[in-house]
Amino acid sequence: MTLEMVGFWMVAAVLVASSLAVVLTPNLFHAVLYLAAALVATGLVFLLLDSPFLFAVQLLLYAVGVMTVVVFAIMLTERLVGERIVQTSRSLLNGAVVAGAVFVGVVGFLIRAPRSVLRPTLDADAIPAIGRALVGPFAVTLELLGLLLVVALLGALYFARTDE
Amino acid sequence: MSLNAYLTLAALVFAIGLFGVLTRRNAIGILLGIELMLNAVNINLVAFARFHGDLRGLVFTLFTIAITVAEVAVGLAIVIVIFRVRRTVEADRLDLLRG
Amino acid sequence: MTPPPVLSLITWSPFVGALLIMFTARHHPLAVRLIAAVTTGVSTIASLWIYVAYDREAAGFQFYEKLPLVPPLGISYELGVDGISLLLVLLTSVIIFAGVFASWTIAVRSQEFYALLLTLVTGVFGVFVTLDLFVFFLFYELAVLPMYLLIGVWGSSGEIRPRGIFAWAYREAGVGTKEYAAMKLTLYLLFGSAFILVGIFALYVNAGASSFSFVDLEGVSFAPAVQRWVFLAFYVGFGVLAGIWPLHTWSPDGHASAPTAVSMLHAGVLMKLGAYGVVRMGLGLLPGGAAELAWLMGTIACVNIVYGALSAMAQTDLKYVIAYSSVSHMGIVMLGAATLTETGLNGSVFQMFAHGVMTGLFFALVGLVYEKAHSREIGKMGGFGAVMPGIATAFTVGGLSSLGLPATAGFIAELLTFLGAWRSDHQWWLFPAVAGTFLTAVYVLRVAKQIFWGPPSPHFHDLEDARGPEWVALVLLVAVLVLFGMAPGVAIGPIDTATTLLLSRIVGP
Amino acid sequence: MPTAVPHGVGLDPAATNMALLVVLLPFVAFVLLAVVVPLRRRGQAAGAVSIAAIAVAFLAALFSWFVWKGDAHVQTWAWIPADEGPTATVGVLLDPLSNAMLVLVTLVSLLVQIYSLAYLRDERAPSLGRYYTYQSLFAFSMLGLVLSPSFIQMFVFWELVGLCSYLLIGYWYERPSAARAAVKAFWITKLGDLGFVIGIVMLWAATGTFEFHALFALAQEHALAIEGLGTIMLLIYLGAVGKSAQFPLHVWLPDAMEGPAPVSALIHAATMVTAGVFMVTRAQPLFVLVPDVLVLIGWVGAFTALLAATLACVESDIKRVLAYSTVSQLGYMMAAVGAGAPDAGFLHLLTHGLFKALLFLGAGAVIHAVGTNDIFRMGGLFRAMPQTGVVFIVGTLALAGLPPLAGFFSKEAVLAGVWDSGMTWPFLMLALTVLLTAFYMFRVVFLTFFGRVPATGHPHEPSWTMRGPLWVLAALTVLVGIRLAAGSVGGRHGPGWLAPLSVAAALGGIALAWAAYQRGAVDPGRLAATFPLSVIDVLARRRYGLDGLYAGLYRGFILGLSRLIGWIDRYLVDGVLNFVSASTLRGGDLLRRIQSGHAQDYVYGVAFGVLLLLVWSQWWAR
Repeated sequence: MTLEMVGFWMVAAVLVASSLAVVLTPNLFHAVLYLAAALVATGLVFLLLDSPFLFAVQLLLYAVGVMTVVVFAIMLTERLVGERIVQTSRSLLNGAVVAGAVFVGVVGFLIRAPRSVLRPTLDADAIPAIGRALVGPFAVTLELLGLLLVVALLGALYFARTDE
Repeated sequence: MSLNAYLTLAALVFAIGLFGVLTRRNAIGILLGIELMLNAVNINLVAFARFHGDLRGLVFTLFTIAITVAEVAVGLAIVIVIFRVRRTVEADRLDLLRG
Repeated sequence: MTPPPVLSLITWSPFVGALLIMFTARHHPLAVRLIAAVTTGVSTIASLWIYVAYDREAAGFQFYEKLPLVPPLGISYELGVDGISLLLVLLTSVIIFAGVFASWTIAVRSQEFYALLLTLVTGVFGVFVTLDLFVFFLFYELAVLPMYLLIGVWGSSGEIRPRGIFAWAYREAGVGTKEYAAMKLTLYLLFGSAFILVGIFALYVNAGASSFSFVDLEGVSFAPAVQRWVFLAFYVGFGVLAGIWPLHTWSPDGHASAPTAVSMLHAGVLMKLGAYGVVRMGLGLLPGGAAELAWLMGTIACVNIVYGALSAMAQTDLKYVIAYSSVSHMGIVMLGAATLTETGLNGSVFQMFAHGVMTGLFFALVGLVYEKAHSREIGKMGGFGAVMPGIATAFTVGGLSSLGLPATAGFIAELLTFLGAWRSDHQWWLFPAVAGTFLTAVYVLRVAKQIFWGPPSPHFHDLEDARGPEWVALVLLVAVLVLFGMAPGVAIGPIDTATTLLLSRIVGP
Repeated sequence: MPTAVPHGVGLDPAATNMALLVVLLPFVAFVLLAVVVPLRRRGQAAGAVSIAAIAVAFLAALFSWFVWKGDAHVQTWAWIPADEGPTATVGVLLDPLSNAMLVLVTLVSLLVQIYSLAYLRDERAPSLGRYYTYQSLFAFSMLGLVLSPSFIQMFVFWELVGLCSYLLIGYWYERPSAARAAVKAFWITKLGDLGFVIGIVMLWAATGTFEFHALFALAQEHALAIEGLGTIMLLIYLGAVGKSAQFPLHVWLPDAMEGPAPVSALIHAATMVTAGVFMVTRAQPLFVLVPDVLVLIGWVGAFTALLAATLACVESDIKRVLAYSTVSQLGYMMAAVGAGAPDAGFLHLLTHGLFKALLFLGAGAVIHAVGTNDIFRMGGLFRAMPQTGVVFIVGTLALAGLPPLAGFFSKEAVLAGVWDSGMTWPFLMLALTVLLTAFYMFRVVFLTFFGRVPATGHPHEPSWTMRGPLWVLAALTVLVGIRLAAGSVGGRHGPGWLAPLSVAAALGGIALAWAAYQRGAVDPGRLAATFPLSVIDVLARRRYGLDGLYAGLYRGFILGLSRLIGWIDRYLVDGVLNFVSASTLRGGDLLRRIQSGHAQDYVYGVAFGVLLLLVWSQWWAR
């Protein structure tokens, strides 16, 4: 049992547990906190996959940025409604069956897939390569993404503004 | 750990997210489920990138994250607007597009 | 010396009229009508001129114009007329000229009405004169689509009480309303034009994808399988417009709901567009396919003749009677073409002309009767001959032409078709065709008797004969019918130059 | 045998131009009346134009009759062009046959048009104008038919005279019965014309020509050995069956009496109905090639003669009696043609044209005077209208076939011709018809002009415009008879016992009529009730069920079929379409419900889609 395996199992356990908590907890605020945990756990998975850069992005942008927005949204809507929002779920069985079926299907697919490749050794630091790729072959995509973000920002502003 | 282990983990997270999307009544709850599913995708991307030694998976992950952020921003803005107009974010009541 | 672009003049003059009407004649109903009369008059005079000036000795396509539009794809604006299209251009101009006068009294949105009517006519002229298949298709669609608005907006709804096994479907679909008729007509014709488009592209690709020109494609001999399938596509596609059984049901509903001028134009000219397409593109470009599938065409034509006549007899609404008579007479057109003989083909083209004028006359008359009596129920009418003798006379002439009485154009067409039928490979076609004339005699005279003869009906008062501009339409059409019946050589001469060429490709010189 | 067929083809422009003049004069009158509306609306003025035209035409015809008596002249022009020579031609063929017809047609037309001026005096002026327009059109069409050098031209004018017949029968179109009779006449003759047109189409396809002289030349060279010539000629003959009112298509002619009396005299006695006989006579060289068809023509003719005679015996409408009589006499003509004696048939056609026109015009004068058609409501008119009575009796005697009137000689020739050809049974039927003819005609004479005087009305002689034509026709009947007695024309006499037999039969018929209707010695009702006659009486009163049969066929078969087809079209052909369209609408309505508006339902859909893909990729995509 290598260090990586121990790490994987632990992270996996945290990730699955916090994910389940996200979808099951009745308290919306708690759900958001569990989501933060899940996101951090995901970042850890990235770390296990030798991608510290992505771990950082995940932590900074996602876990912190998204969480902040969500929390604000919740607080805003609660203030608008004037009461605490209780998270309830419906037709749990249907959801569970369908989600389970999808999981089983994917796993079945994975099992029947050809034997997995071996993990190659890293020969160089990936971060400069990513940087070059972003301004090289993916430059146009990057620009478009930037545009998208601006548009999304404007859209969000437009939607959320009050009428007066 | 093998590639399949990571993929299985991602599939599990994805299924949990899907479950959340299917079962939550609150629109914000549904958004949280979507976040989980996107994360599962990211895990897949990174795992494939690592195991195939291909950088593009990482770049794509970056893009996904960025898009997700945008999506969350717009999605939540919409939720707030709906809240203002309809005084509810119960997904069951939001059926203006019914045929 | 380049000759003047007279075909373009004929084609675009109504379109210019439409533009003028839309932009200059707003709220001047009289100006609208005058512009329409003048611009269609220009077309009429020009088509009379080309009819006279056409060199019968030289034959082939004359008054040729060509202007490349998209050279890489081989699309060009290429015009020319031969003996067949010559006559049909004349027919179109006569009918539209009469139609402008027949709808003189239209009250609602006359500006838009005339503009659409003239646009449609441009499409019809374009179809007859263009020699480029791509442009042909554009004109074809231009001729078909305004019909939807013309019927949907200015049409009239009839009443049909649904009975029978699909009664619920009738209520669901709204059978009898003008909207239903307009939609049905448009869908049917678009259904047909899909086949045509496929056929055109199939030819284009199989000929090496270098030119859409009819003249170029005429020189290509296509493989038998291509001939068969493309001919079938053209037959179905154009056949829908020509009212072949069982794809004819749009025509009674459409014609019955349409306003007078539109019925005239549609039954008189647009149905000919279908027949013209089959003759020009089916027989002209795909001689092998035509020879192979003539049996199908002819047999369905026979069904059309007898079935249409019997259906017409069963109708109680005057417009439906006339509309079904068109179905029956278009059978004669298709039968003549299917005989693949010189006489039969001459008869077919002549029938296109004769039926166009005849049915134009009929719809003009029905429009007048409807306008005066506000009813189309044959059963209620009676004794109109005493109060509207002019209309009665014109109706009788039209009826006689439609039952093929000598000295009217209908006789020449039917006789030639009969002669062709008996000389074709399927002699039995003669019998249903002749039986059709008898059935036509039965229903036409029955209707004439019911409406115009007998004691005056108690349901109507203060009826009057046609007046003023309305006479123009009636006299013009009656005169054409009788003149072409007495001196058929005027039309058969040019037709023959074209049909012999056409046939020499099918059965060899 | 002196046939009425062109011996050779000559071309004398003067002759053909004269013939053209004859035929075009009424045409010009027709066009004038049709186009110049004010002239037509004037009524009497329109009549004057029409009469002037036909009068000049008559003189021209007479001129041509005396000048170009014996020879044939043909001239044709292309009509329907085609690549290799015209498909059809028009022209004139002037030969003894057509020349004689020209004179007859123009003469009777002229007299009838003059007569009509007085007869229709009470009509509104526009109606009278319309009448003369039709009359001119008819004269033109009939003359064109007579002069036809080809089957196609004959067919063209054949249909046009049919049209005029239709229009003139329906002259009083407000009367439902007239309207019905007009369309009935058109339909029934059209039924025969179907055969005609099919026949000439087949003939054209086989020989490539419509022209008589070309066809006759082929026939003479024995080059007309076409397969199915018998069928072709039979079909062409069908046209004559319709037009000349032969059994079983004779039912339209009695109904056609709804038209004014002069119209009946001209169209339905003297000219148009004889077109069938004329056509068969004209095409005799072709018919002789198919003897079986000729025999059939003879049999049908004789049977028609007898059948119509029995019908005439029970009819009480004076014009219908004459109409059945016409049918019967047409049967004579056809029998003669069928027996290979077209000259006899044609002679009978000419003489019959004269005296039957006379009878109809006389009957018109009577009807005009008493205002009814029913012979049982007339009587004793001889005292009030002696002139009319005299000419009517002249006509009746001629029709009955008594010497020295014209009818005797022509009927004699017909009987001789039939006897000579060895058709015994048709001969016997015709001989019996002689007796019946005399009987029913004198039944009319006695009931109308003699016997009891009904209480109502003050009948008087008509004006001279009506009497003049009557006297002219009566004189001609006598003069032609005398001319025939001189023996230079119609040289067919048959066996020696024939003339006495026929005269005896005619006298017997007259005696019977006298006994039954004048003297009262025999009760006609009792006579009709005795056994063999009673069956015929009952059947004849029902018109042998033929009218009913046609009405049944029309209503049950044609209208029934049309209703069936109409139903199929609307509810099956169109029904399937509407079903498809309505089903599409319904289907769309149904599928619309899937669009619930709940985003989560769509996610289920996506999830199922993913599952499907997974399953598919694992089990089928290998």
